[in-house]
Amino acid sequence: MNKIDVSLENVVETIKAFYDPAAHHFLTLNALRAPEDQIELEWIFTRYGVIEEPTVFTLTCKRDVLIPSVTSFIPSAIMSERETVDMFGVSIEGAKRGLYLDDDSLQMPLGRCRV
Amino acid sequence: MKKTVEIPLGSQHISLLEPIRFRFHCENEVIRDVDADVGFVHRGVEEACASRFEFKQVGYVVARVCGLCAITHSLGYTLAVEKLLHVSTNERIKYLRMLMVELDRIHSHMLCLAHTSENAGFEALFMQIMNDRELIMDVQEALSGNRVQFDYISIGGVNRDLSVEAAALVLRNLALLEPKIDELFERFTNNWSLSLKYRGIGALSLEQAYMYNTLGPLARAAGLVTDVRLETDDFPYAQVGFEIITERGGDIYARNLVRLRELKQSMQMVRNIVEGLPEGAIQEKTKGKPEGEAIARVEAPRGELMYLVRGNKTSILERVRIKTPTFSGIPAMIEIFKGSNFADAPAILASFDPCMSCTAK
Amino acid sequence: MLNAFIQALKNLVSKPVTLQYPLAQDIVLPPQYRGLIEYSAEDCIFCDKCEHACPPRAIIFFQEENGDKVYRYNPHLCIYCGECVRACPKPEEALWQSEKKQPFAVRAENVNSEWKVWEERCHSSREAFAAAKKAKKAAKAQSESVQGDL
Amino acid sequence: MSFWSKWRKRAPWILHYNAGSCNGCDIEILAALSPRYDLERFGVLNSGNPKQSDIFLVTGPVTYRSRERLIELYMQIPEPKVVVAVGACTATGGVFRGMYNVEDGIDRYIPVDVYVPGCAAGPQLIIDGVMEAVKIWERKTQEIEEPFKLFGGMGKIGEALSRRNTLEVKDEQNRREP
Repeated sequence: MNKIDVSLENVVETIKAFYDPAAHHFLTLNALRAPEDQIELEWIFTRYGVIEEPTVFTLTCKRDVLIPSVTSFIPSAIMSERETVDMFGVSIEGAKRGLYLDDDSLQMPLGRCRV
Repeated sequence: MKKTVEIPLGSQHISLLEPIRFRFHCENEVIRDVDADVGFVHRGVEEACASRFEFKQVGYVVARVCGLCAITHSLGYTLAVEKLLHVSTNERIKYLRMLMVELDRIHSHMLCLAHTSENAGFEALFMQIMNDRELIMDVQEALSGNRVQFDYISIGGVNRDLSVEAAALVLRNLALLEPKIDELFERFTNNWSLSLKYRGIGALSLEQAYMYNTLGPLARAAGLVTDVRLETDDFPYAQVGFEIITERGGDIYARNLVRLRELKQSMQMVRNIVEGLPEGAIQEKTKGKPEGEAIARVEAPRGELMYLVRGNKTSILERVRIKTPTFSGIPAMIEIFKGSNFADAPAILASFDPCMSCTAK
Repeated sequence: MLNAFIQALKNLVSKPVTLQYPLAQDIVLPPQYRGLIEYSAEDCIFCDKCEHACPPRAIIFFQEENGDKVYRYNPHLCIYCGECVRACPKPEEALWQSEKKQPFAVRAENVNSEWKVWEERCHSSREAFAAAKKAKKAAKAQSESVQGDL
Repeated sequence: MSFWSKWRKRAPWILHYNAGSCNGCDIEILAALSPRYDLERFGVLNSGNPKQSDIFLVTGPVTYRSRERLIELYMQIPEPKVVVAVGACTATGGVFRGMYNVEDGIDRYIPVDVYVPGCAAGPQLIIDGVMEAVKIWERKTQEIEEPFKLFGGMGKIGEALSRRNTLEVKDEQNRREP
């Protein structure tokens, strides 16, 4: 896969410049715990109808910052953003909690430190 | 004076197989807005795959994410792990895997057609399709030992070989099914009362399809050329006669037509696979622990299924990300509901073939 | 319309597709149906491989104080994937997947809570055995060191 | 009354609820209702209404969000009712046992009468389970109906209770003997 590193400031501009609705297909937003209380986010794109390796935009940032949202030009990203918010306990612009988890269930199950 | 009425549908309803709750905001008969609550089936598979199970067991766990596309889940996971372990499988394993996936597609599409017709109020057709579907279920049971959860694919190969009797059974049952599918084709295209429920209802335009990143039969019915069988080279699909199928219109009728044509094509592909099965072993040797990151994509009956697996040289994986077809289809689904009649809601919902247990994992 | 009429008449005289399952005829399960897991204690070498391979942990071994192990299996927890049989070093002799249909259980059989008790007892028996073994080893080592000192 | 109840006893209706299963058992229940296996020849009808149902078919380990609905549906079914747990994950949690968002098995919440094994439970196993459920349901109906006849009311109730106890003891004996 083609990995492109982005930073917190230019993530939305980079993806917006890259994304072409008629050619590109937004797969999903993946997140991963990184050391030192950081989180690694990956936006994954492929092309329609062509054999091509997926393009991945990678961002590593602190867990407590507000992560910008890409839903303004990719409306279908809202589901993966809400899922990431639920599972990792991060905050993404415009994404509500409570897609999967209730108040009385285990909160941010994937964002916890594993023993 | 316009007044909106809230009508809930779900979580338990006769037209729903699975728990999902909609709240329709209606003006008279017309739906203006929809809220969907999809988290009823959330079990926490992603977390469990990365903490409780070893990487050899995860294939059987992710198959239980969804019973309808169980084989594509285990195939997607296995492909990703095989990339990490640097295993390449021989042609026979690839053909046997394709065989199971295509059989699964046939039974899933038939279930969807049956469900659509039931929700359109045509119960006799539902019973007829469910009866014809048993032919495929028999084949699956004979090939894998179970009707729904196949557990056919393991890391490095497949668990069972295709015996001569099973191959004969596949060909015989397909020959029995062929005229019935033709009859269904005629029924879905020419029946007037079905066309009232299907034609022009729940339409999705090509622009909307691009905008909402739709996938699977939903996108192909709108004319969007997307199919993972075309976009990846993990399997020799072109050799067994795969061609992309698209329709125009994007309504329920077009979606049914896409599914029917894919059924016929899948049957032809199964026949080609069984007849041209190459020789070889059914299990390759694997060793080592997964390390690195890999993405595998498979075409499930409902669309694209993605697995992202990351390992760190231990037997427990670091991350398993599952992107399921219905999960990315929900924004488009909500968009289609807006502006259609409330009475059409169950038929539209069934035509998506939503799989909530995939969505919530 | 005419076709439908002919079809309806045909269906009136044709044989029903329904299998009269529990009343008159039995459903024939195909060969190699993935049914109940069966076990033979005589051939088992107690390597615990099936226990580690089982995804839902439906097979556990109870450790007795004299070192023997007892096999326990819950058919209501088993997912019939066959992974235990593939992991077994002596398949078809010690552990095999039969073609038998699984039996159902009623309330009195208590398949869930009784199994919870079993699980806990098996774990505690393991721990007690391991602790006893460790204590024995430590005692032995101590006595050896005492002898060495002397 | 007895004239009609003879027919009523032969038509137990089914309510099906998915409490978080993988769909496998649900489509097998649909297949059991379809022409090949045809549960409906026993008078069983899949109704979507809890107030008209007698047999409650549940699939899936109970997830946090569905447990309230599960109990609500169970409370709405009129007595006598029978609960059938279809599939491994409904009985004990199956492969999802111990995951953070599930409650291993439905018998934590509602009493279960019949456990159907299998992952996914095949139609013949489901038919077996439903047939057993019908038997249990008939027994429960008798227990409820008899005291209301008011022929020596208290005596009848005592008799019914003692018979139920002996039946349960018998069940246990039957289970232990083999």
